[in-house]
Amino acid sequence: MEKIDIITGTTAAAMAAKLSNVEVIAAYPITPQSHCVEALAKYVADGELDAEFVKVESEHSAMATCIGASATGVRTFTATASQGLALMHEMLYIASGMRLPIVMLNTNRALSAPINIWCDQQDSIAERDSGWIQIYAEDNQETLDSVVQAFKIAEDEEVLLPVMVNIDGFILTHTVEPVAIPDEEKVREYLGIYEPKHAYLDPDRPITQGPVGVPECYMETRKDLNDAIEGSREVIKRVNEEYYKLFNRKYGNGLVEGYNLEDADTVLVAMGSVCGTIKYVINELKEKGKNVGLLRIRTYRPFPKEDVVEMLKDANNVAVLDKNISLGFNMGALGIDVSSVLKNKKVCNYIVGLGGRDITPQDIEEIISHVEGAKDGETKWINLKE
Amino acid sequence: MVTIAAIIYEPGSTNKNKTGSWRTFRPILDNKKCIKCENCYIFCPEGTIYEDKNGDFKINYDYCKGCLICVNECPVNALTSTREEK
Amino acid sequence: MMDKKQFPREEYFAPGHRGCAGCGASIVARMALKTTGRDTIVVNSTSCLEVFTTPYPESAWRVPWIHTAFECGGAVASGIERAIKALKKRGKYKDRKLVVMPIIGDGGTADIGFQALSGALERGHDIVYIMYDNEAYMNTGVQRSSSTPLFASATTAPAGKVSKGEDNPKKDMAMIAAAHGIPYVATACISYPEDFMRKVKKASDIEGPTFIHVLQPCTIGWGYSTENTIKIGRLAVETGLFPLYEIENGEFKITYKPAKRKPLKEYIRMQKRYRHLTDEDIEILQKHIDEKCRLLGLE
Amino acid sequence: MIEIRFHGRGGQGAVTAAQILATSAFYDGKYSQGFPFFGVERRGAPVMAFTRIDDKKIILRSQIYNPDYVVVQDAGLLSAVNVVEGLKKDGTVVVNTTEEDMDLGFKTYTIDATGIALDILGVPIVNTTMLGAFIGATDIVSIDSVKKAILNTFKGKLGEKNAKAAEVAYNTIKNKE
Repeated sequence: MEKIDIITGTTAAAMAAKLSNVEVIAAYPITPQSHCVEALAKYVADGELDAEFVKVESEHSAMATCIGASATGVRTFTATASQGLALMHEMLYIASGMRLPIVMLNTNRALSAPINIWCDQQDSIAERDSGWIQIYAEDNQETLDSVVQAFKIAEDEEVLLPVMVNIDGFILTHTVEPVAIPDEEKVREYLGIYEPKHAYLDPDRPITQGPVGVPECYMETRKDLNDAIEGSREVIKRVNEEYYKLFNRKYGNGLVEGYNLEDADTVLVAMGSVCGTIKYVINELKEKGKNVGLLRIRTYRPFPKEDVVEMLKDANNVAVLDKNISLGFNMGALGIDVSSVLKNKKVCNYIVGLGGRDITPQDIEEIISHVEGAKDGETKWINLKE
Repeated sequence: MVTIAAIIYEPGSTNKNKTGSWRTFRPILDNKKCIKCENCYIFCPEGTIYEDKNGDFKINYDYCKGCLICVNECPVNALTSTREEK
Repeated sequence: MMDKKQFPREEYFAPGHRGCAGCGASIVARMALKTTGRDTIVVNSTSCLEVFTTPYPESAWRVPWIHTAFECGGAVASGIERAIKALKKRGKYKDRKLVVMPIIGDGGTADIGFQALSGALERGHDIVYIMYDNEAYMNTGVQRSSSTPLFASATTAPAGKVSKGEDNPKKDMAMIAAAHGIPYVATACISYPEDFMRKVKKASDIEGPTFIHVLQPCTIGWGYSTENTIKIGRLAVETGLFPLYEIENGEFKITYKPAKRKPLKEYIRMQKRYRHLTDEDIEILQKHIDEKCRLLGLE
Repeated sequence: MIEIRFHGRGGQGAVTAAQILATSAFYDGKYSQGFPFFGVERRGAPVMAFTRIDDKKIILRSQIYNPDYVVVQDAGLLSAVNVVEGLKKDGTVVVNTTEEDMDLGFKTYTIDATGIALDILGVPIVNTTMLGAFIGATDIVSIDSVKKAILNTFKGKLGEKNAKAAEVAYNTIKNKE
């Protein structure tokens, strides 16, 4: 039976991994992710989760171990953040290239230097092109639901790709709030047991995984990979609906979530927990008679191109918030992506919340008033100190 | 068509590649002299020396690259080499 | 002791691979797989062996095989080993022992893969880790590794007017592995197949991490003609340069004692990587060996 | 929406107090959030933690700058930190001190929580005691829910002692009124 508990985002993710009956976990602690692997270690220690927990010596090895385990045909999970994700970089490409449905929690945290343990999304954005599906959750409930959904999406025969569920460091990882925890049996029945048809290290069916991709085959494997992540949009949408039917919660259409878009001349586009604060401001403005909308990007990769065009067709002022910066381009990644799909529309980019700089309702209001008076293509850094 | 993740589902499929064409020198095994010590068998980097039904060792020239380790390691000179005639 | 007349006839390492004529790494793979048989899962790191055996769509491997990257063979093997445990809980592989066998070069073991190796050994995974040592990065053009011996010339440690080649002695991986307190560590050489295969068998029968450091001459990297691969390996052992031993549950044992150690010069003069050495230089190396042999009781 | 800020020292359990309060509100059928100020403070340093309570789902994710209530777990902090910074005009402060009265420019309650904690817990860790006092002063959640949340946070005897400390502090404030 579903029960509600008041838990952190990291606990919600650990709980989801447990509900999903992961068989091998390989992880290394890093702030602000550590509570997730600590919770998983405790489940294993208490006999609540019958998983093999490999306490690896680095994130690089965490991903390598997950790859080895997934390639042997079991469900795997890991968690990381920031420098840890950066250390995994090489292995992320290998996980997707080998088409292994590994699920990972990334707790978004700034990259050094200077060293900073607080939230921004530069870490996962830096892995944009790695072939991982990237989901950004807004709250702890969505964190739990997204991890469960991630296994369903990743293991779909049409997809077979790793999925990274991103949650904002500290803002979600260290905040307790009510989270509905689905019935374990029900989740396990929904996901079933992972039994790969393509990748299995089994002496009874000896195959060679990770061979030399000679020029005669490499480009085709990359095209297949691209087709798989492109095609995953439909699967993500379907899983969102399935999940809604079973567990009574859905997140937009799975790829994007619109909020108060009807008759909104000004629309903000953002990812992650800041969307809550934006909704809060939208509600306040609405009471004052002002209509502003939000388009929340839930899956950054695959990027919901068509939804962005469709859902922003009536907006005249588009303000894209980025908790990352493409150095040398003076725009954030989401700003660049949104600009590239919206033709003949005013799109301004706002760099916010880097390295844990708090994003307040006042900041959101400032963005709204700025974009309404701005020219197309402006980039503004919000809440910079003098 | 390339398989998913370029996984190779056919174990040992390099045997399509006849590396015998690499040879400059050809080892020749004289079964009359052979004492079946198995040196040539175990030291061959290609696994190209095999035991036939009669228990005699033979060289599969489809794959022998002509390194001549077998000639060097034969304790009774049952293996000799000759230049490959092409 | 394995009867020499009974080397297993099964071949799990297929011909047609692109290894050099006289390749020692191929011999390592062949011998190891003949020993452990079909229920073996091989992990390669990026290396010669990986590259020449698996150019898509062909594979020389008749056992399950995986390659991911250069520095993580120990970690990948760890994941496989735990996944097998997990699968056994589901009832798969009932009453079967699967051997997880990383076969990884000296660079992938002693240098870039050192951390992953140490982690795997420390965590007690049931693996047979074979370090095939050709004493340099042969896959990419004979650059030095930490396993390159003193005074050997390599492309990143070339002999020159003021250099005698590599200026540091070889890293002692077997002893480093042993320092992890694992149940079994051994050195081996492909020129002694019974000894090597017996050690692989022993390692595969042992529960827990085992490490075999196998010396494997390389025709290209060491600079000798192809027929001498086995001969040179034998000289490395007969001179005392590469002693064959095993450390089982902490107990050290020499497994092959040369009747009389041969002079190092015989070994050195067969290889182009040492051709810049004077007799005096060789004398320095000889002293190093004498000292080490004294320590190991190999006089 | 009600916003509460806890001031404490690293190791005194301010974050736990914020989380227990959030849990208590949840037991009362409300929505809540409990979170720390995201810092690098170690044991002994001044720290802050926050709780939000509302009748509807809380979506605001910024830190709290204008709290309705402030809880000061250690009077020693008063000289180091401006504990009433941003406090709403009609806000309330609850301070752990041996002084009977204190003028902080706001409605202020005082309690010797350290004395109660030492008496009941045997250690000067005052987070649950201060929570009891805070609820006694404000009634923003029920004391029963606070006790239940404490018992679910600390297992066994420890939980019972902490619940008792909260209750004693709660009654102490109530009796003052």
